[in-house]
This record gives sequence, C-alpha cells and structure tokens, in this order.
Amino acid sequence: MAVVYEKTGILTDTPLHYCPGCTHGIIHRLVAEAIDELGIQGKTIGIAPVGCAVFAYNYFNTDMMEAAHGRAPAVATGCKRVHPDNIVFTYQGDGDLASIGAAEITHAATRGENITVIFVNNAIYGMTGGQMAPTTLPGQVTTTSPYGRDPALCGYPIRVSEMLATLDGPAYIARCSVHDVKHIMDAKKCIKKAFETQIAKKGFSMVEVLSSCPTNWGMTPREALNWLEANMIPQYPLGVKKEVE
Amino acid sequence: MAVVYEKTGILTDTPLHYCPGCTHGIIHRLVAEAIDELGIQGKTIGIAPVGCAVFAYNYFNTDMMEAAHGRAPAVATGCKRVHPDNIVFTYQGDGDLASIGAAEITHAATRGENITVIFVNNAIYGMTGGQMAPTTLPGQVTTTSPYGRDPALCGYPIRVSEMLATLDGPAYIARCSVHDVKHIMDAKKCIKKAFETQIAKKGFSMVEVLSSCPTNWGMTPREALNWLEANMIPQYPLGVKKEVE
Amino acid sequence: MALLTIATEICKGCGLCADVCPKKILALSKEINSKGYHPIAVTDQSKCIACAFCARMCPDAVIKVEK
Amino acid sequence: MALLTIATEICKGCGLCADVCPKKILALSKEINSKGYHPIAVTDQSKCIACAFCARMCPDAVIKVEK
Amino acid sequence: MGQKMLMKGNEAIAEAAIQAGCRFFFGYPITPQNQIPEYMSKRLPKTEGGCFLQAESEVAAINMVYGAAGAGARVMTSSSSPGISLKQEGISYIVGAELPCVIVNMVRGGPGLGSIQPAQSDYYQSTRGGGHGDYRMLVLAPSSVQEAVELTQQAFDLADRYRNPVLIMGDGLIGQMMEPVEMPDYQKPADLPEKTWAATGWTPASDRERAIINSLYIDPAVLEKHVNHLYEKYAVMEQTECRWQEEMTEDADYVIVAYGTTARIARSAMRKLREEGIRAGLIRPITLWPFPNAPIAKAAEHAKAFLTVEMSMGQMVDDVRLAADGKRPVHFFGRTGGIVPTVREIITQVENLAKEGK
Amino acid sequence: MGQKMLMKGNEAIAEAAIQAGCRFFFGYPITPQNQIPEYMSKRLPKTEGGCFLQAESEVAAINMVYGAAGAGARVMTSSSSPGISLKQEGISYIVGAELPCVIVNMVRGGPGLGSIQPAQSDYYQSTRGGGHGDYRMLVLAPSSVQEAVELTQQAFDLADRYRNPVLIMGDGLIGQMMEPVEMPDYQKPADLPEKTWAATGWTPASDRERAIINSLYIDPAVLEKHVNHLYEKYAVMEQTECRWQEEMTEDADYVIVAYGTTARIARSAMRKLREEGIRAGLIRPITLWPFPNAPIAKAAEHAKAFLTVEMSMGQMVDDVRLAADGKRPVHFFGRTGGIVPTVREIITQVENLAKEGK
Amino acid sequence: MEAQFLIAGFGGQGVLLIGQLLAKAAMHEGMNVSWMPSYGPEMRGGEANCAVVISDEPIGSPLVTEIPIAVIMNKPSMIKFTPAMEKGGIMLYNSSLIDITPDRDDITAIPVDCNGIAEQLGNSRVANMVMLGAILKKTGVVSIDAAMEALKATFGPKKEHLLPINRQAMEAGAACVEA
Amino acid sequence: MEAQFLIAGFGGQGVLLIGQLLAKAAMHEGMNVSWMPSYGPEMRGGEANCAVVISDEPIGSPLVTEIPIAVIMNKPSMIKFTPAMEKGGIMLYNSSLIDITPDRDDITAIPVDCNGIAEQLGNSRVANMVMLGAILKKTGVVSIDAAMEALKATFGPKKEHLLPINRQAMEAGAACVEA
Ligand SMILES: Cc1ncc(C[n+]2csc(CCOP(=O)(O)OP(=O)(O)O)c2C)c(N)n1
Ligand SMILES: Cc1ncc(C[n+]2csc(CCOP(=O)(O)OP(=O)(O)O)c2C)c(N)n1
Ligand code: SF4
Ligand code: SF4
Ligand code: SF4
Ligand code: SF4
Repeated sequence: MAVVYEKTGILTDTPLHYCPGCTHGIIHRLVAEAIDELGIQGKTIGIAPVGCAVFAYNYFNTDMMEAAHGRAPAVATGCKRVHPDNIVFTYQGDGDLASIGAAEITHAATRGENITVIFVNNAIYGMTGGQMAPTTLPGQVTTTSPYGRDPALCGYPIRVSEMLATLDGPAYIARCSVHDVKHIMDAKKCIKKAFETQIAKKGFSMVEVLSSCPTNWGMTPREALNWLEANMIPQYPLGVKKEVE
Repeated sequence: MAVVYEKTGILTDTPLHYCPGCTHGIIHRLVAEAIDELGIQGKTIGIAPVGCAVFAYNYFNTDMMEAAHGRAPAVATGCKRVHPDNIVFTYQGDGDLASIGAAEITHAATRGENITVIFVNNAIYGMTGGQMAPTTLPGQVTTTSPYGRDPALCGYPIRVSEMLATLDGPAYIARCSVHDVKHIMDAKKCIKKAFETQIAKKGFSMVEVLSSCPTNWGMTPREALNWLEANMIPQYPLGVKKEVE
Repeated sequence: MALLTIATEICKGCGLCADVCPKKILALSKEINSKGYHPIAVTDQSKCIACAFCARMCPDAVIKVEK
Repeated sequence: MALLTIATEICKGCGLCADVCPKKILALSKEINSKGYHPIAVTDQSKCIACAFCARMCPDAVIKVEK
Repeated sequence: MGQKMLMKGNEAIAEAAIQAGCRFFFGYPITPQNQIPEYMSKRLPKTEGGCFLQAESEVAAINMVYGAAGAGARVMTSSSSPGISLKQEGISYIVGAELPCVIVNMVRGGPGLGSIQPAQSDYYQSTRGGGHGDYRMLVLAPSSVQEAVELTQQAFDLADRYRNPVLIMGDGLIGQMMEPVEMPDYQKPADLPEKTWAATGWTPASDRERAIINSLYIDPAVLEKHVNHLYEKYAVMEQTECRWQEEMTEDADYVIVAYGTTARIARSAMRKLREEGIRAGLIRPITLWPFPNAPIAKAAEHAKAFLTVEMSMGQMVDDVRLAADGKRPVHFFGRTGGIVPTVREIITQVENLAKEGK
Repeated sequence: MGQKMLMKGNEAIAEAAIQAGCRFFFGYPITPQNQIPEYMSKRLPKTEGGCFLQAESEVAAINMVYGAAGAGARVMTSSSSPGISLKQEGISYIVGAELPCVIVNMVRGGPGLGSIQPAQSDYYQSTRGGGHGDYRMLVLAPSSVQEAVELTQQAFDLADRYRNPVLIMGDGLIGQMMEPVEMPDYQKPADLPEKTWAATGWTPASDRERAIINSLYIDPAVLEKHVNHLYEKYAVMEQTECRWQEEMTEDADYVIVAYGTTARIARSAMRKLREEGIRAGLIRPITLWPFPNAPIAKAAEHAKAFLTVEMSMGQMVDDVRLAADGKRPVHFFGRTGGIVPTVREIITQVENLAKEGK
Repeated sequence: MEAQFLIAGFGGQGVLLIGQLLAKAAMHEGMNVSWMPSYGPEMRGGEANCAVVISDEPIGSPLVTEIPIAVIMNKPSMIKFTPAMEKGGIMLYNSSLIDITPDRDDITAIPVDCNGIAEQLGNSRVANMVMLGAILKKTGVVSIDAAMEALKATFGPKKEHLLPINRQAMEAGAACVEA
Repeated sequence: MEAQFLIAGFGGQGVLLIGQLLAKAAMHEGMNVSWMPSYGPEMRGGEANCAVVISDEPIGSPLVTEIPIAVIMNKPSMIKFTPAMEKGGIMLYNSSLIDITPDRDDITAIPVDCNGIAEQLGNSRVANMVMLGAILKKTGVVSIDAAMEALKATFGPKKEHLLPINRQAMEAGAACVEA
C-alpha cells in the first residue's frame, strides 16, 4: 500500500500541547511539510515566539531558538547574518508580532531581511488567557475588552500584511487561512513560496495565516472555524499582498 | 506701521540651540503659529522627543513633557487619556519615531489616538552625530553607513506616512517640506489642519515634514535645502496621504 | 482499498477530521484515551476514498492515510 | 514703506533669508555677534516690499517685518 | 472597613487601587498578573473618569504611565518579571522626572523566559534599581491578600507624597491566591502636596509656572544637584517609611528574615521551632527599600545567627548582612525558579544551625 | 604587541574586539559610545565574514546578539545607560540560554535622560542584574584605554568559556579619551570549549544533538536545577576570575577603593597623600563582579578605614562593606550626574578621616 | 485546628468551585482560609487543581505539598497526587470516572460515585457538589448549610433556582460516606 | 614632570588637532599622554576643547580642571576658561581673533597673532599650527621635529605636500614667543 498522507519527519514525535482543535497544529504541519518538500531540514533554523507556540522548539525537527516575546525577527536577523546560507524562519502569534514586536517586524521587513515569517493571526492572546490582540475584531469580547473591542477606546485592528506591503524590503507577503481543507492546501503553497523566496535570496517573506483559538474564543473547534471564515476573512482579506519577481 | 510678520508668543524667547540653517527652527515656528492661530495655547501639552529637538520644552510656550527616545506617542497617549479635552502633540525626529519608536507610533496611529504628531524627517540622526536613520536614502553616506547606505545590507528607507495611512485609525496624514517659502506655507496649512483634526476629535493626525541637517549632511544650509528638494522629495512624495472627513 | 491509521493516544477528539470527511465515516469513540479525550475512530473503513481530507485537517497529525 | 527688524544676537548667519529675498537686499555682515556668527543685515531697506519671505524662511525667528 | 470577601490577590489589588482613586491603568498581559488588567478593564470603563488601556508592550505601558502621571493622574501599571525588565528605562525616567505612580511586579522564576511560578528573584532589580542611574523606589512586599490591599492604597499616597514610583512586589502566590479581604475605607491623607507641577494646560496668565516634565539635565552640575535632591527625599523615606513586622525576636537565638510569601511560611516554621524548644524569631521586612536595618541591628545584639530565607539564590541576604554589619553570621536558605520553600525545609535549616551551634 | 598608537577608547575597544575575532556587531547610536558602532561600520564590512548592523533599537540589538550568539558567533553590542536599561530583558534571556556575548556600557549620568557625561551610577544594574531572575554577568571595568583593549579581548574568551555575557563598564572618559595603545597579538585560548550547542543547521544524521537555544523551563524543578547550574558556573568565576590591582595597601591606614576612571584619580590622590605622610593605599577592582573581596578582607585586618570613591551616590560601597564585614568603617565619597571627582577632593576626604582619626 | 485540601480534576469538572465553596464557608464561620489554584499557560485541555487551607491560626503556606486530604475527580489526578499524600491521609475520589485505586496502603481511599449520583439526581453537572457533600461529612470542616450559603452568594439571584438540586447533591454525597 | 593643557576654540579652528599632535609627539618621546575632548550633543555651531596631559608617571585624571597652561583660540573660550586657570598659569591666546585680555593678574597671558601670521604665510588654515609652534617653544614639552613627525603620521601620504607650510607655521609661532 502506498502512503497517501502521513506526518512528516520534520515534526518530532512529541505530541503538540495545543488545545483540541487549535489550528496552530495545522500550521505547524504545513511549515514542516514545506521544509520537508524543499529538502532544507539540514539548513533550517527556526525561531519560536512567546505565545502558545512557545514550545515550537519541541516540535520542529530542526535547530531552534526561543526568542523573547516579540523579538523573533531580531533574533532571526542575528542568526541569519551569521549563517546567510541557512534558512531562518520565525513562527509568531499576533500579540507577539503585531503588538510588542511591531517595531521588530517592521524593520526586518523594511531591511528586506532574507528570512521567512509565519504569522499566526488568531485575533487574540492565546497563551495568557484570551486578552485583546491588535488584531482582535471590533466588538469582539476578550478578557481585556469585556464589553467588546471598542475602536473609539482601543483602536482598530491592524492589517499587518497590507501595512508591511507598503515597504520596499519585502519580497513576498501573503495572507491565507486554514479553516478548511482547500484553504489549508492554499496556505501550504504560500508557505512553500515564502521559503522559496528566501532560498532564492529575494528578501523578506511573510505568510499571515488566519487561525482559530477555540479555547479563548469560547467555541467548539468547529464553531471557531466557522467564526473565522465569517468574521475574520472580511476584515483580513486573503491573497498575495506583495510579490517581487 | 502694521506688523506683517513677527515671532509668535507661543515660542519662548529662549534662542533655539539648533545649528545654523537647521530647519527644525522653521518647523518649531510653524507649530507655534498654528497653536497661536487656533487659540489653543492654554489647552496644549507638547511632548518633546530625544533627538535634536530634545530641548523643545524650552521653546514651546505651553506645558511640556520630555519623553524617552521613541516613546513620545505613548507619553502623549497617557497624557491625552487623562485630559481628553486638551490638545496633545508630539514632535519627533525620524530616528525617534521611525526607528526605536516604530511600535509606539504604529499603535498610536491604529488606536486612532486623538493626538497630533509632528514628524521631522531629516534622513539622519542629528543629535548623536549623523548616524544612519530608517529614512536615510540609498547610497547616502552617514557615520554608520560610511560607504553609503546599501539596501542589500541595511534595507530600504521607510515611507512612514504611506505605511501608517494603511491603518484605520489615522484621520489625517500628510507629508510636506520646508525647503522654500512656498512649501513652508503649505506645511503650515498641513500642521494647522492636523491640529484642527484633533480639535474636532476625529482621531490620530500626523504631519511628516521633510527637514534638513546641514551639520551631519556636511553641507551649507543652502546646499542642504537643494539636496532635500532634489533627493528626498522623489523618495518621499509630498501630499495628503489620508484624510477622513 | 484505503487504510486510515489513527494514533489514538495523540488524538484530542476535536472532531475536525470528521467534519471534513466527505464520506462521513469518522466519529468520536466512547473510549477515553490517557489524556482524557474521546479519540476519533473509523466507522466504516470500506467507504474510505483516501482523499486524506481528514489528515490534512487534523491539527495533531493523528491520521495516516494509505491506499 | 517697509521695515525689517533683525534680532542680530540671535541670528546664526545661515543666509537662508538672503537666498529667498526677491529683492536681494539681505547680506551677511562683517561683524561677529557674541555667538561667533556673522548676522544678516539689510543692504537697502528702501527696496523692501515686506513680502516677509525672509522671516518665513528664517529658522531662528530673527526677523520682524512691518509695513 | 467593609465586609469580608474572598478575593484573589490580583483582583484585590486592582480593586484597592480603584478605591484609592486610581483611574488610569496601562498594562500588557503576562502571567501571573493577568487578573489585574482584566479586572481593571471591567471596572475602570464603568468608573467615572476611569480609563483602562492595554498598551502595545510593557515599554509603551510604562511610558503611558509617565504621560498620565505627568498629567497629574493617579496611575498604575502591573507586570511580571520579563515585563518589568522592559520597563526599566521608563522607571528611571519616571524617577528622574519625579512622577508618582504605582507599579506591581508579580515576580516569576527567571532568568529569561524562566517559569511562571512564584519567585522573589527580582529583589535586586527592585531595590537596587534595574534601570540606569542613581535612584531608588519604595518597594512594598505584602505577604497576604489583605496586606496587598492595604499596601496598594498606601502606595498611591507614598507615590504622591514623594513624587516617586512605588513598586509592589508580589509573586504568583500573592496574585493567584484567594484570601478573605476587608476593603478599607480609603481616606486620602489631607497633607498630600497638590500637583501644581502637573501638565494640564497653561498660559502666561496661569497662576503657576509652565509645567515641564523632564529628566534631562545636560549640565552635570545641575544633574548632580537634582540627584542630591532625590537623595534628600530618600533620606526622609529611610527615616520615616521603613516598615517591618517582628515576631518573637526579643529572646530569639535564631532570627529568620523573610518577606512576602516566604515570610508566611517562615512564620509557620518559627512557631513549630518554638514548639520544639528552639528559640526562633522572625523579622519580616514590609518595605524592601528602605530596608529595615534597625530591627536586624537590634537582633544582632543578642541572637546567635540570622537565617535569610528567599525564593531566590540569595539577594536580600546582602541587605541583612549589611544591617548585621558583621556582628552575627547571616546564613541563607533559598529555593528558586518557582519552587516555594516548605515549612519543613526551613525548620530543618534552623535545626541544623542549632545542632552545629552556628 | 604591535606599535604604540594614540587611540580613542571607543575605537580601541572596537578594534580589540575585531582582533579577538568579533565579526558581528549590533547596536544603536547613543552618546558617549558612538565611535564603537561607527568604527565597526567601517571595519566589519571590510573584514572577512564581518557584519555590522545598526539595529532599530537597543531592544532589537540585544536580541540580534542573542540570535548571532545562538548561531555560534563572537558578537558584541554597546550602548550607554538608558540603552542598557532597555537591554535588560534581553540580557536576562541571554544568561538564561547560556549564550556568550560582550556588552559595553559607556555609563553616563542618570537617572532618566540625565546627562551624557561620565558616571558610574550603573554599578548596581551591572553587578546585581538589572534584569529579572537570578543571574550574574562578569563585569570588567578598565581604567585606561590600554586596559580597555586587553579586557575587551579577554571578555570574548570569558564569555565563551562560561557561556555567559560579559559586560565591559566604562564611561565617557574611557570612551572619548585618547591614550597610547599597543594592540596585543590576540591568541584564542586553546582550551575554550567548542560551540557544539550552537544552531547551525541539523539533521538526524548530524553528530550532535539538535540545538535548542532556550531559557524557558516551565517546570520549576527543572528551572531550579538550571539556575543551580548557572550558580555553579558563578562559583567557579568567583574563585578564578576575580581581578584587582592593589597599590601600597600593605602598610596603609586608609585604603581607597575605586574602579575605572575614578581609580586613576584616586591613584594620583593616594600618591600625593603618601607624599604628605598619610599612609594611603588603593584597591582597584577590575572585575566588579565577581567582586574582589579578598584584598579588602585582608586590608581590613590592619587598615584604619576604607574610603570608597565612586562617580555615583554610593553603589559599590555596598560590596566594600560586605567584604569588610563590619571589621573597619567604610566611608564613601562620590560625585555624580557626570561630575568627575578631582584629586584634591579625594585628598581632602582622606585628610579629614586622618584628622578625625576615623 | 488546620485542614488542608488538595482538590484536582479535569478543567471542566468544577474542582476550583469545590475549593472556593469550602474556603468561603469556612471564612464565614470565622476561620482563616486560603484558596490557591494551580496556574499555567492557558492552552492544553488541561487539568485543574486547587489547594485550600482552613485554620484558626494565620495561614502559612497556601500550598499543600504533603496532602492530608485529597479530593480527586479524575484518573490522571489520582496518579499524579497519590505520591504526594501524607501518611495517614484521606483521599476522596470520584469512582464514577476512576477505575483504579491509589497504590498506597498508608492512606485511606474513599470512593464517591459522583457522576453516578449526580445523574441519578438528573443533573450530571452537580457531580462536584456530590463530592463536596462527601468532603463536608467526612471532615466536618463546615456544615452543609454553610456551604449552601457560600453557594448562594456565588450563584447570585440569577442562578438561585439551581440551589435545591445542589443541596440534594451535597446531601447525597454526604450520605454515602461516614463521618 | 607633568604638563597639562586645556586647548579651546570654535569648532573649525583645529583645536582638537593641536592637542592630538602634542599628545602624539610626547607619546613617541616615551611619555605617558592622554587627550580628552569635550563632548556634547552634536548640534550647535559649537565650541570645542580638549585637555592634554603629558607625564612621566601614569596619568590620573585626563581632565584638566585647574588649568596650568591654557591655549585659547577664540573670545568665548577666553571668557569661559579664565576663571578655571591655576594661579601662576600661562595662557597663550590667539590675539588675531581676541580683542580682550584675561581679567586676572595672577596668570601670564601671551598673545599670538595666529591668523595674522598664517595669512602672511599664505594659508589661513595653519593658524592652529602657529599656535602649536608657540606652545612648543613656551613649554618645551616636545620639539618641533617631534610634532612634525606626529603631523606626518596624521596626514599620511596624501597630504604630505602640506608638511612644509605647517613647519613654517610652527616655526613662525615659535619665533614670536620666548621660551
Ligand atoms: C515581555 C513579555 N511580555 C508578556 C509576556 C506574556 N505573554 C506570553 S504569550 C503572550 C501573548 C500571546 O499571544 P499571541 O502572540 O497572539 O500568540 P497565541 O498565544 O495567541 O498563539 C503574552 C502577552 C511575556 N512572556 N513576555
Ligand atoms: C534609549 C536611547 N537610545 C539612544 C539614545 C541616543 N539618541 C539620542 S537622539 C538619537 C537620534 C536622533 O535622531 P532623530 O530622531 O532622527 O532626530 P534628529 O536629532 O535628527 O532631529 C539617539 C539615537 C537615547 N538618548 N536613548
Ligand atoms: S489557547 Fe488558543 S491558540 Fe493557544 S493552544 Fe489553545 S486554542 Fe490554540
Ligand atoms: S545636528 Fe542637524 S538636525 Fe540637529 S540641529 Fe544641527 S542641523 Fe539640525
Ligand atoms: S482532527 Fe485529529 S485530533 Fe481532531 S479528532 Fe480528528 S484525529 Fe483527533
Ligand atoms: S535666516 Fe535667520 S538665522 Fe539665517 S541668516 Fe537669516 S536671519 Fe540669520
């Protein structure tokens, strides 16, 4: 019998610690599969964030570093400058990347730092218990926007991909989603493309992946994916935001 | 005899410490005149940056705070939340605003924080002796890009106004210049408009003013203005980048 | 002929695989695994078309698909 | 009739005012002020049209213009 | 005082702050203090003049505090160890500009990302200035939820009185634990100075000087004068603000010195040691800075030795040694990284000292 | 050793670092250390495998250092007081992850924006951990440009040997002054451990373990073990890495303790005091951590008193007191905010002690 | 007098509430009390536990490391906490979900069919209240009335209608153990 | 032997170079030397000064606070540093640009027509070298040859053609003061 699908060896055998139905796991898998298919395991160094993905170093079967909250792009920069021929990627949540790490991601992007950023946007802070993220939708209830996010008080969600696409540094920026199989396959393509961009030394690449947080959204995994599709995609349109040939 | 033009009382009598021909002085004057004409001296609180304008608290004849390097938008936020009916502005250089303070400006903008930001872009770090800024032009020689800024190594200049204009929070963003009298008059209008935006509680307003640094550019004041016009404006197109009615 | 292998101990019973199965042959089992979850199980292997939708959807890389 | 008043002690002699004067009636003087700068001076007040370009250009708010 | 309620330390602190007139909170989530911002986000928007804002980072939060304090408000921020490290520059600025504010640090195990369990390994940072320059903060270390409430309210008064930040140093236990609390009826001291220095809007016609909130003194002679002025305030604090609790020290052979969570446990150990016939005593610093040297110096007159117990590798022990001034040996026992010492461990330590006659 | 050159402290440090194999520099401008990044920006791009990058902030810079150190490089950053405060979180992470790197702090007057003139008021921050958690850094304090060069080179070796950051603490004088320098012929010690832990790319076929650069130990028991491991390293450092210079202490009645810039001045004062017939001596700590307790304890056997002189309100004086352990009085004289003490001032201090028989 | 409890189970089983009710009731009876939850990163479908200390003296450590009374709602918790039991300690466990017994003979293990009884009462969500009843009976630390007062305060007016079923659960739990 | 200099003037007058040449020359003659510039924020058309210490002992403070030898190139510097002069100190000043004399009678003030002489030599930019010549003659701290060696090293091959005019300037400066 032929194997149609099985877990890639780029993921270790450590069971993921994510909540049931959390799409972090899917995104991990896609990244690992991209690394596998591109044959770059031996060159790859991953940078884990602070956020639910903090233990990513336990899962990606590559050399890994754990960065301080928000600083993964800076850590990746230091690493990439030392090993320009290695493949360096960060894996970051929206709190990590768009809130505390807003300066680091902007500057890595404008520098055209030749790294790949996997940006997991789940519109909330997962690890710390469901606080408001910069990407939380207007009206969305979180533990620090208990009456629903009020843009008049705490502003509007940031569309990070569109914002960074205004810069000259990035070579590839795309937003995708993992709420169903079709979109998962698309997301995989984007992630692979991002790594290829780095391999070709074209500069900064980022894939924003819309992701769910059933635990802190207070939904079942299924409800969460439905909510993602219905609410997040209108705010965060999917598609390639920048691509330099 | 009628007064055609004289120094506004919103500037104190302390002589400015800027280098001869530095356009920081012009921009100070424009801000002060706008405050004067709008009759808001008694309501205005200014936030000085760290940069050549660090002593701005000696010049603006309003209540003032000196912020840590890059954090003026956060300081302004704290201040504005306490006094929502006061007029709060920051005055920041490009190192301050676009480099170390990139997260603070982005978030003040996306929050639609009802403050006014005067962003003085002189493509270099003045106060510390002419190091590269995030806005330094490709090829430009600075004390930390001695061979000319090489985008392949240290990235591309950031067009801050365009970047922030992608956000939902800002109500008014414009870029202007002070290299000649006509542009100075235009800049004045933009600055006044920005304050009016705040007075009308429309949200975040920012005016990016292209400015010269004869000392660290190694030019005479006149050469500096010519260089600004010839080199900076093509990289940083003038105009209103966002305006919410 | 297709075969699903389910790493029952790792499954968290989120049910996302079952949702996307076009043949509706996956369902949570009554058993509890050592983590306290009801793992997924195949109700009718013979109907499986090896589309691997389940495996692609699974956040925990639980399912292996062979044909 | 127009009048320029120049706060000589505050002038830094950058010359930007002179550059923008349409009548070319401003020039740095030979004197040195206490800060060590050659301040600007009016060469022919009678030609002044009180356009105030000089004052608007001056980074140091040195010039007062009356008419 | 009101009714007794069972409250979480974090929530009790937040409520106490609001009772004390704190209307502005700027913070960023981090375990184990999240219930402070969460509570604030519920209560402040419903409180007259109140504003809760989740900052983009700890750096932004502390600078928002600077802005709000400079504008004359009672304002607070809270975080835990890594977040407090990020605030160090801002704290130094706040001290330099003489702004009052309250900062809560629910300490967790470090260094680095460390763990999120209770620790006291930020003692040095809190009492010695993790930021740059010569400065001090008042550091208050509650050892129960009730005390956390009381110290929080005092913290706002102390901050205003001295125009200096006050740090409340707790840990995951203090923050996460529920204990009975009676909310005191807060009364603002009548003798607190008015904030005539605050930036509120000014014209030449105003009856105060133009406000300049600033920490830059480019002329070193002026800066030195400013620092001397700060140290005059600190001298007053050292004389008037030292707080501690002493128990059974008069006749103690072995004096345990411990604060916060550790002190509760040390107290149980002390009592059991007494039952065993070992004359143990306890000194519990409540202000970590200014450090209560006096009771230690006094105990050093007669005690055989001190045992400093901390949830760290030994930080406060420096201060105990400085206070004991070589007169008696100062021993140390610590657990760190999130491990809370047990009563038994402390008893064993003292028993061993007694056995070895140390 | 090469030829004698007249070099600025900042530039000499940068060159010494390059000689010692430092190929990566990440920094952000701040006075009075700008010549370090400026020199690096000229030299590193022309040096094989070298890379200079101006980071967007001090926070980014220290995290780039983390990344580069984790990748196995010799890497350095430099800043001055406010910038160093911003690096505290990152430093704590670097210690936690056991990464070697060199950090230069050209201290300026604080707190806050302060002044930019020479100061030593970051002693506490440097030696007590301005960041969170239990940790230490090796802190080296040169008092001449030549010594700055030598300590810089040693710093890289020490960092690699202990997998711990090493801080070089100077001030505006050390950084801006020109003095004659002979660049030593740097030789990498043969016994430095190989960086098999570094992230360089790995497959299951690699002959090392998968590299995980990390400071998170969510289980407190594991974190405690890790911290104990760090403290075992620190114990070795305390035993083997203490450096100091002593002059005329054998028969000294008054022992001046001073480091860095202040020590140069104290030395002149000491000499003049001897000429006056006052038996003064000097202990100059070179490592501020580990602090050289031994010479102070020894001097405490016979000296009448110590005088600690610092460009601060008194920080190292704690360590001198701890080392003297109550045996002799430890006096303090300091100037701060950017004021450099004069020879005359120090002489007067000692004369007064002698007069009052203190 | 000092009573120390360690109460553990899955996230949704209401173990934190058991602890809070114990603490609140004892507080109202004038005792010193502390309630301390375990805490960790949010994610993981995790286990929850809390420590409750009730004493007429000021409470030292709110943590319970050598457990005199363990209340165990699921199997992983039994495996985890059995080794931490004090010699002679009591373990009340939810025998509906736990098919093993603690492998120590120096402690007393008392099965309580929490879910079984709760389902009999027609509301599986009161399994925790069954256990609470058993605890109260076994330890006598507070009365059922006191626990009900605490529950009433916790529920507030909106959930007042649920009080009777909860009392029934407590009483049923109490009935199945000896004092 | 220890000589301490404070050299001050406007930014462009080459005062830092005077100091560096003094220090370099003395270094080559085997002395301990230090050169310390004043530093501040970049902006302002500013004044510049440096302190040079030359000694056969290790140098203590590289700052010169009670000035034994002041070298003053412009008027603001004379006003600023006169009060800081040591009793009996020597002040060499650029009389071309300074139309006053120091208002102290316990110091020796020596005018040097630096710009005048330099212009006579046909190159106004060597005014600082005129002053250096005067310093060397007055203090004897190093020889003109040593200073020229230092200058040569500083200039490098590209500017070698400028050496003669600089020597002339030094010699002319030396000629106008007494040893
Ligand atoms: C400096 C610092 N601040 C705050 C935290 C606490 N913290 C940990 S994870 C996190 C946010 C996580 O949210 P996100 O990045 O969106 O990732 P997710 O958990 O949703 O995947 C925060 C605030 C920290 N560890 N360090
Ligand atoms: C935390 C911190 N980092 C660095 C500095 C040093 N510094 C002062 S001003 C400045 C940059 C100034 O450049 P810019 O903001 O462009 O303003 P300009 O001087 O050109 O007007 C820097 C890096 C500082 N004071 N604080
Ligand atoms: S908390 Fe949210 S983001 Fe984190 S693992 Fe759980 S579901 Fe995923
Ligand atoms: S250094 Fe540049 S920006 Fe600063 S005052 Fe001088 S000319 Fe202006
Ligand atoms: S998607 Fe995966 S984890 Fe979820 S039920 Fe199916 S097999 Fe189990
Ligand atoms: S523009 Fe102003 S400062 Fe410049 S020369 Fe004219 S008056 Fe003087």
